Amino acid sequence: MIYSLIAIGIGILMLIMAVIAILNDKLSVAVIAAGVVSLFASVLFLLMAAPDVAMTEAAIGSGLSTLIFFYVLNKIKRQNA
Amino acid sequence: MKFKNIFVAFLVILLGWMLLTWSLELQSILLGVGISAVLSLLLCGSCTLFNEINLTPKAFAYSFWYLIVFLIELVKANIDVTRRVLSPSMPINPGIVKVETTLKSKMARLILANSITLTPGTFTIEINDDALYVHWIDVESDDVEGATKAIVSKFEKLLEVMYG
Amino acid sequence: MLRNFLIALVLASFGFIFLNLYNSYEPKTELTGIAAHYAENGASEVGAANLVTAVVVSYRSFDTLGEITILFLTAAIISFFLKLSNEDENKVIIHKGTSEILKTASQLLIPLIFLFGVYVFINGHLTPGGGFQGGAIIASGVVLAIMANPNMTINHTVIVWVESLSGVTVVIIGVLGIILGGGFLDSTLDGYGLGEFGTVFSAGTIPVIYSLVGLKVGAEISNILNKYQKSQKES
Amino acid sequence: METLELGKIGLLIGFLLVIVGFWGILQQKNIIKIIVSFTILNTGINLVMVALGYIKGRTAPIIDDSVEQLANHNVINAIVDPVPQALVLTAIVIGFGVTSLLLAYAMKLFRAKKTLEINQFNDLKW
Amino acid sequence: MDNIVIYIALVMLMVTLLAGLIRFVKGPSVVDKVVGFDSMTITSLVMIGVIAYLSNRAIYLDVAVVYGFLSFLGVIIVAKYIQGGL
Amino acid sequence: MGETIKLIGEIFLLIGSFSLMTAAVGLLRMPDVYNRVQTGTKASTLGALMSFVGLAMMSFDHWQETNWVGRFLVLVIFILLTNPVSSHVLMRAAYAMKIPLSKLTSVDKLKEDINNKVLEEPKDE
Repeated sequence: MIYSLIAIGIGILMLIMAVIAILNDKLSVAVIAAGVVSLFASVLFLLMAAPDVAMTEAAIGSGLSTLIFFYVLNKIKRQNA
Repeated sequence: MKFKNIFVAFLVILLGWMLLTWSLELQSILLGVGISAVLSLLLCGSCTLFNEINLTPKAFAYSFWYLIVFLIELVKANIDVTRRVLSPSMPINPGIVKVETTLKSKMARLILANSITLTPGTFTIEINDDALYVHWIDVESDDVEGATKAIVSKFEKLLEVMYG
Repeated sequence: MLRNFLIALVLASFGFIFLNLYNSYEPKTELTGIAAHYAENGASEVGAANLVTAVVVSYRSFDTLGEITILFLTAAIISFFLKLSNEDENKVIIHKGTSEILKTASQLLIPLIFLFGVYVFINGHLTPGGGFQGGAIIASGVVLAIMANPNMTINHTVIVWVESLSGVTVVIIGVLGIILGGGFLDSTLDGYGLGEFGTVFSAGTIPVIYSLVGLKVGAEISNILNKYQKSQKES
Repeated sequence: METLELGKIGLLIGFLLVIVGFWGILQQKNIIKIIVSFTILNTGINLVMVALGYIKGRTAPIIDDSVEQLANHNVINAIVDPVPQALVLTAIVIGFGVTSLLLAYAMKLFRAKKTLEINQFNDLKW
Repeated sequence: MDNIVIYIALVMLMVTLLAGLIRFVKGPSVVDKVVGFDSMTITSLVMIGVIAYLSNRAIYLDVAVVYGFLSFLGVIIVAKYIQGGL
Repeated sequence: MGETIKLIGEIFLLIGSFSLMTAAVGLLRMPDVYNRVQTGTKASTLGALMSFVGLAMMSFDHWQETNWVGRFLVLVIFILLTNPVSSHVLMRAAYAMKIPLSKLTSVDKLKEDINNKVLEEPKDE
């Protein structure tokens, strides 16, 4: 019961973040929002009794993917300037 | 000097391993010693982090004292922030002031900057040679001496003993 | 206009399918089939406390072998794509904004991060985590080092050697499984024993394989990130 | 309280994330935004798969003292399904590989045309 | 009602998450958005601790350490991107 | 004994989450980004710290079985090390981006010394 309430709260936050990621014009904000979606997904995985998956999502899905996105954005910014 | 660096790093890593595994079985400790030795030789061969640390009992006692002072300041910081945030008029008077430090050791400067960041109303923005630029939420004195006395001095005299 | 209408149509049909799936979903109450077998016999057959690790490294270790091959291929393709010309290679770009505090803190943090990564993959059969997570944490430690000193160069030879050696060793252990155990990549070797359940040295060859996988994944991801970081030099 | 079951909530959030990701892929015209939408879709599918393996009131498939207390030494009644978790573990790592490949392509494309708008890449259009 | 204290704490954590979200949506500059992001991750770190306590599994806390480190790294990456030093 | 420790732990948890909420209110009310980072970091660091200490005390009954204390200690040390550093880097980036200080600001010594190559040349986003 208490788990379900936490899951509903986090799920609503995730959906709002996903919509921001798609609708926002600034690329950097979109990438950060996608990273937040992944981070909250890892809390949900933990709620659903999957700590291994939660750890992988936090480390790979959120952290390293966001890093690569920022490398590409930085490159684009540098070439535009 | 290099040996001291590696030795202190070895102790720190071994302590981390013991905290993580929390077991006193022989094989776990042996594995931890092996991993700590490899990591400290590999990563701390060239680092200068623990150069100036003092390995005397006095310094050890002072670090405990420092921890207590720091925790008290942390709680004070929190009460201060709560008061400012929750009062309707928000009594803030922010500004960026310059303070000076005499510390040379890198580790001591890191600890000093982090302590300033976590104590009431002050926040390190930039550190450059012996000058620290501090964002102060309620500026009491904007000249260098007064600000140094108010922000830095209580930590500095302890850190000077710990890092010679 | 027509495009928006088509998009709405596609999304509505997907929504309809998902709604049907959601409505007809009956939550499980029991473990069935192969999952029940793994849950019942995993601890005695493989000796790993973490059943996910048992599935990944022992029951389905071919998948893992394929997975690290895919990562290796990805690293190879990316280094082919982002290859620099000779004049770009020697270019120096100015990196702004590294404060002294970040440099010092990274020197303090990196050994601790590496230690945590090693802890995660050595204890992969007891606690959550394993080779992939540990490797990713080690790669993040490398990233922190790059963030603190942007002009640092990673020694490419070391990465290649670590990667190849750990890959070859995994395959050799797999072949040992044919000779001493029940088949390729069998983690329970005869004469090696399963060890006492719940201690670090248990579960046959699982800790060894997962440590090697961790080193290999760490090297591969560091390689990918290194390529991306170097590609900033390209004009 | 049938509707408030955790497995169903996870499934619903996963499906909604998949739809949002699809919407982004179809509607956006910037390549980077499409890749961002792809990662969101990926997360949604992983959520669906893990939610399918969840069983109410059970704990993670890692056997230690607390699990054995929970089901008086009968592990099969205390843990959730480990197989979908193992599959998702693989899926996340491969998703990272795919994302990095896509981004490498995007970088190359940007270098070729100095733009990220997908309408400009019409060389192969007939 | 298993534990009233946990409920109150969870409500406060949810309020904090919501405030971080509002700062993320509203924030005029990117730095404001990152501050909101930082606040949200620290709050969910505490939430992972609460979940571990509720499930009575200490091993969930390993996930919290990874989570904390990766959010720290994320903030540093964005800050360096803003300054153009990546 | 166990009950008392558990009660103290619950009080700690409540204080911690209240501090986090204070940080959130500060995040919403403060006038410019520097003050937001200030209140946000300080209150959330202490909040997370106190919550973890409280949770460690609340799990007192299970200390024999698994390692609660060590893992909570690792978390606390980790937060104490990383949180000030990340917010310092963030604040520095904000200053380099030339986000204006609020009108309430009385003194800005850094601006006077900026020619002194203190911050590198700022670049807009």
